[in-house]
Amino acid sequence: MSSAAGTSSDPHRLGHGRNEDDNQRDTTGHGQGGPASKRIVVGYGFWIYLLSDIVLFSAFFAAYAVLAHATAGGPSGPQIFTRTRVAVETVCLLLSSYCCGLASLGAERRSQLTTQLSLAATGLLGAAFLAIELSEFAELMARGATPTRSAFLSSFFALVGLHGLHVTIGLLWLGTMMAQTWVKGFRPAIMRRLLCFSLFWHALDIVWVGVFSIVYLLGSRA
Amino acid sequence: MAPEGPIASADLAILLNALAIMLVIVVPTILATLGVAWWYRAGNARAHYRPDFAYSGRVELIVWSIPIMVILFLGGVIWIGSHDLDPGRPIPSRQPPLEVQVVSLDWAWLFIYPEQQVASLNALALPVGVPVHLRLTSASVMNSFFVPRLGSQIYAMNGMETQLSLRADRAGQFYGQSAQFSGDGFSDMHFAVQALPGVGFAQWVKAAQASQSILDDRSFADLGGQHRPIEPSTMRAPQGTLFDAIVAQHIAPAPGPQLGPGGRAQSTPSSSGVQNHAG
Amino acid sequence: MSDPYKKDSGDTVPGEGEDGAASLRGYTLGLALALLLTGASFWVASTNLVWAPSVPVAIVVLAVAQMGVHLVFFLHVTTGPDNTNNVLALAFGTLVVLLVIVGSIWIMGHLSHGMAMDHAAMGNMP
Amino acid sequence: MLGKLDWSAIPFAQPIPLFAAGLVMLALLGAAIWVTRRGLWSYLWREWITSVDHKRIGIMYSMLALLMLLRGFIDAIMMRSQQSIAVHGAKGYLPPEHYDQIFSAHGTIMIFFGAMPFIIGLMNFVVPLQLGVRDVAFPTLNSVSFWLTASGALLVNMSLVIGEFARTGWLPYAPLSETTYSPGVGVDYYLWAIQISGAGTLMTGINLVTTILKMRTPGMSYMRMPMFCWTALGSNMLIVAAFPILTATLAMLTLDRYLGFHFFTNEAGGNMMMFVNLIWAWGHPEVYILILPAFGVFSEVFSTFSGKPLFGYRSMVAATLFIVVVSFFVWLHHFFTMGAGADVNAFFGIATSVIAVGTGVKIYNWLFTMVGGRLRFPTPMLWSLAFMVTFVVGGMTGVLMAVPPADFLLHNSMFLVAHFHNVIVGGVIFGAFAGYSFWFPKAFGFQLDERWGKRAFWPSLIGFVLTFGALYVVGLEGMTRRLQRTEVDDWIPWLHVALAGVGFMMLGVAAQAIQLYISIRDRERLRDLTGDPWDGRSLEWSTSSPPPAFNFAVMPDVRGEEAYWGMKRRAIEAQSLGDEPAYESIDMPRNSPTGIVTAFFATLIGFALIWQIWWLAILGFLGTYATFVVFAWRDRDEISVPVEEVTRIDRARRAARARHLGQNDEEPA
Repeated sequence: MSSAAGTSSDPHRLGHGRNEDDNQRDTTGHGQGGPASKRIVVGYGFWIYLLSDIVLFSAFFAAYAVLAHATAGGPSGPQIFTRTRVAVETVCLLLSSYCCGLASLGAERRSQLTTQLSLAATGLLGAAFLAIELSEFAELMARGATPTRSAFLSSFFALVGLHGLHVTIGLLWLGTMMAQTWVKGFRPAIMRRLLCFSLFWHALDIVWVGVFSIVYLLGSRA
Repeated sequence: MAPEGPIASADLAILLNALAIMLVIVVPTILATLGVAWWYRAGNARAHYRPDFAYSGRVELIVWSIPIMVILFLGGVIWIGSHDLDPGRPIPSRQPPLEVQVVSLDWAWLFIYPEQQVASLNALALPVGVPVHLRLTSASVMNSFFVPRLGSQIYAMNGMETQLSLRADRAGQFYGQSAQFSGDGFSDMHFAVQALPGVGFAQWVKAAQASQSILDDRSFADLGGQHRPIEPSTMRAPQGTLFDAIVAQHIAPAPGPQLGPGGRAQSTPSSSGVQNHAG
Repeated sequence: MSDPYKKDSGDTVPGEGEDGAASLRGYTLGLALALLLTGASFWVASTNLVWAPSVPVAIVVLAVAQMGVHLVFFLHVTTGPDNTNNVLALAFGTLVVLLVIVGSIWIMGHLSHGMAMDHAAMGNMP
Repeated sequence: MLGKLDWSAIPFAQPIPLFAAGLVMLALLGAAIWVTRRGLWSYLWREWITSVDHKRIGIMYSMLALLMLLRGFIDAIMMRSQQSIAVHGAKGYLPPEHYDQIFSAHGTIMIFFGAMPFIIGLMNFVVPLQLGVRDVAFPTLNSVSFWLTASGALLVNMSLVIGEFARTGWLPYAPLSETTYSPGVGVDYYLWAIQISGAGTLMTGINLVTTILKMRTPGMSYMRMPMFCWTALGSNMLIVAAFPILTATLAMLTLDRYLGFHFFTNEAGGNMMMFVNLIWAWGHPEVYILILPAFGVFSEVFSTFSGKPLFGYRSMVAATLFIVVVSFFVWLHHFFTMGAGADVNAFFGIATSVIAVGTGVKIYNWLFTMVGGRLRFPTPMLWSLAFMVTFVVGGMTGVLMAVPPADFLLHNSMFLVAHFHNVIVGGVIFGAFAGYSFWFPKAFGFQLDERWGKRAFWPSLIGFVLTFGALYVVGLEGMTRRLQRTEVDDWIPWLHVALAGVGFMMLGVAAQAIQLYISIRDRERLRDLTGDPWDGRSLEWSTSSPPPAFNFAVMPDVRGEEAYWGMKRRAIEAQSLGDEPAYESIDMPRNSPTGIVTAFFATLIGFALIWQIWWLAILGFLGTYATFVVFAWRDRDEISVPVEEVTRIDRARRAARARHLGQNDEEPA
């Protein structure tokens, strides 16, 4: 049905891709054979969500970068950041992520025990991270370095707090999911949620790498 | 759209040039759209139906190159224009520029002439032919200083200072206003610009220097609240540091309105109560 | 729609790599690398052995490397031909993130530069 | 107990909002009575409110949009009349306190609750049909998205009678929107309404991106997707990448307002330009979020009614993706006048005009789609042609303002107002109406009355040209936007012309309403029996009108571009529909009240936070969490449509097609 003009004058296939044989499906294989499986659809959708979440963080990073020197005569980064604490926090989070990976492996083997234990360890390490962060916040506020003191502190508390909020929500999700896995077993929907949770938890690590590098390490230099 | 100074003329010339360049493309496109739609109507037996005409390399080339050419040229205009007409750039002139400090208030404009040690409220007097160097800030929310017939506008922001160079080439009275919405009294933030010949300007300064009222920290504090409308007036301003104090936020920004009943913000009406407008 | 384990050939999700990337070995290796890079970052930040002006660059590079490690070993985003969609999405996301951060810094830096403000006065504002 | 809320929140002294609210209450009450008497509550609950069917959700989005467009239009009438009256020292009938709320509400409602739901509704309805699949990737999430948008719309409208709306413009520039200068609840209404509906929009973006990338019928490769799917993909990619920036910016403003943070305040080192910077980093992509799907609609309409494939399809795809990427490089052109240096201004000015290349390519491709065609001019085609003619002007004025020195004269003027209405109304709204009249028969099984469609079109077009033509002129004369009254004599005649234009548009709006009424009344006459009333080219026309819940009895097998056009051709050549496929039972997602329950709690949270009723907010959060747990706990999330029913429904469709095929050799089946 394509005229001769339609193809011969279109060597670079800029017009319509007429005369395509069925086997000449040129693009990547995704969805070519019909809708992807539900696991892939869910995983991909969640991946897109994570990217949007990282964009959310990027706005807070941008605000921090712009306002980092607007201390308004209040305390500055080098005066308030302690590296040891951040190092401990980071190790907690990394180990937590590792446990989360173990949980995925356990779930793949359908082992209730491994999965639950690994998830519990994930949660405990996450909670430890959160506890350290909260103690840091409390200490700063006691010293008068409150978020209302200066734009720098506002952006600091908001950025780090936003990450903390994500961890908190992750813990809530984790608890709920552990109960669910216990009650419902490893049915497909649960497996998909475990996949999403592990993606979420690992992505929080990536954000944290940005936080400790830009906020704490760069910010604690004079 | 009747420019009265070099900046406005240049802004307008660039605007009209860009418009003309694009009209050369836009008008034929509109005509072609209507013409094609009319000619290929289903009822026209003379039109040739080509149901497979979906690609042509030549057409595709034209389709991409026309916009690219226009934009290449406009890109050059943008680059040069942005640099030449950068608001802070001084206007070349043998005469030294007149310094004016501009402060936007809730809701009025305060103009301070540091060299002449006078100030005016909602009225800007300028000497004809002399470049004016404006430094702008806000004692409250953001505003945009704009005198359409003199050209470029620029924001006035608290804690920051922007700069603008303008010149009036003819004597006359022009309309000036804020171009950035700034609250309930926004519509009152217009002011008269008087471009005066050299002698006239000197007289204006002299009259202002003889004014009864005086601008200092205390009288400025009175201006800080929300007022509307404010009549134009002039005053003496012997204290030369007010503007810098506002920029450095040594003077606290305006307090804003009070919270009224029912969760509604309530601005306090004018203290002067005069209905007169500067326009 | 209800056939969760029907593998669509040539299509993966982040988080489940091909041929067992999600193995205990993979996670352990990832953890080791992440700890190593974290340690390096903290060390660079606190040592005097590195030429001071280059420290921020080093920290940023190490951070990027560690993010890459996380992506590959924990999120299993690999560059295989069947992973194009995941990586394209990631690339678009990264582009936007960079634009927002770098663009803001550039614009706002330029703004305060153009203002010719007294930065010392700003910093010590009451 | 009730935070800041007390009886004084209701503006008993102000007749306009009170009267309007009373009218709305009466209308709602009337509707409720009508539904009760017809016994329709359970039908509504089963088939619409808890429906997760993308078609139903799309229709509900569009209905919400139509309602909100009407609300926003009433605001526009008030603004235009106020500006026409309040001259020569007259004060008009709207004091500043009220007028400022009206223009803020007008912009907010038109963009977030008029234009956005309209295009999201169209995408929701059309994209899965065009891709040949049965639903979007996450049907229940889709329902949540819609109800959250509705929740945001409800909050904005609630502000009419309880408290006040923002008086800061549709983007609440700091520091005017900070507590110091806006101590009322108006900005809080804005913040929570936009945050809640924004969350819904983000979910839609995720949903549709996943749908388009991962859920296509066999054979539907990227280069075979209809243009509308491509533009929908672009638009949703932008939603996913840009809406988080909006969320973040408004969250920062919220922190400033509620907890005394200093992101954008005058005090303590806050930087108001950071707000402007961030909000436009979202705001400019937002423009393309709106316009891209409209471009898709026009592509479908031009191709269908020219009887030709879209010209330069690949080049259109390239232009779309080009726009998606470049739209993130241009946001500074919204604040050239802030005093950044010439390099910054020049860079963003050039980037902005570069976008026009992508748009220009599209315009010419549409033009060449018509060349060599056999054009028909039903209502969708009229809207599309009007778009092409007016949009080039809007695009031109846009590029004009991308030239910084020109922008120094035009920024924030009525010229700017005219420009963005020129592109938003002439692009998005015309596109939405083109799509509305194009796909209406697909959605409801009967066509819209053509006569009244044309009667709606012409006055709308005339009114549009008059209003915004006049605003262009008055903007060139130096009039800025958002003036509650004016003092300059030269402007007055043009303000009157603009008002006259609004009068014409009112005629258009009335004609739209009449069209809908007449079409429903005469639906038997307007019935679409074949499912393909326009001689369409993409898959949505291959199913019946309205489509069955599962859209397609068997997944279509796509063997080329313009999937349905190819099928039709083959059927006509063979003079038969081909063999009956082997039917199977179909699993469809089950209805779920998750959406409306979530939205109920979201509204509660929003309202509680606006009035600082903390216990209610906590209650709302607990409720939301409980809703998710209940949803996650359910055991059956799909229902099966038995094979008999699938067979019955599809046989009826095939019979209608076969009849049509036999009747007319020329007209395809």
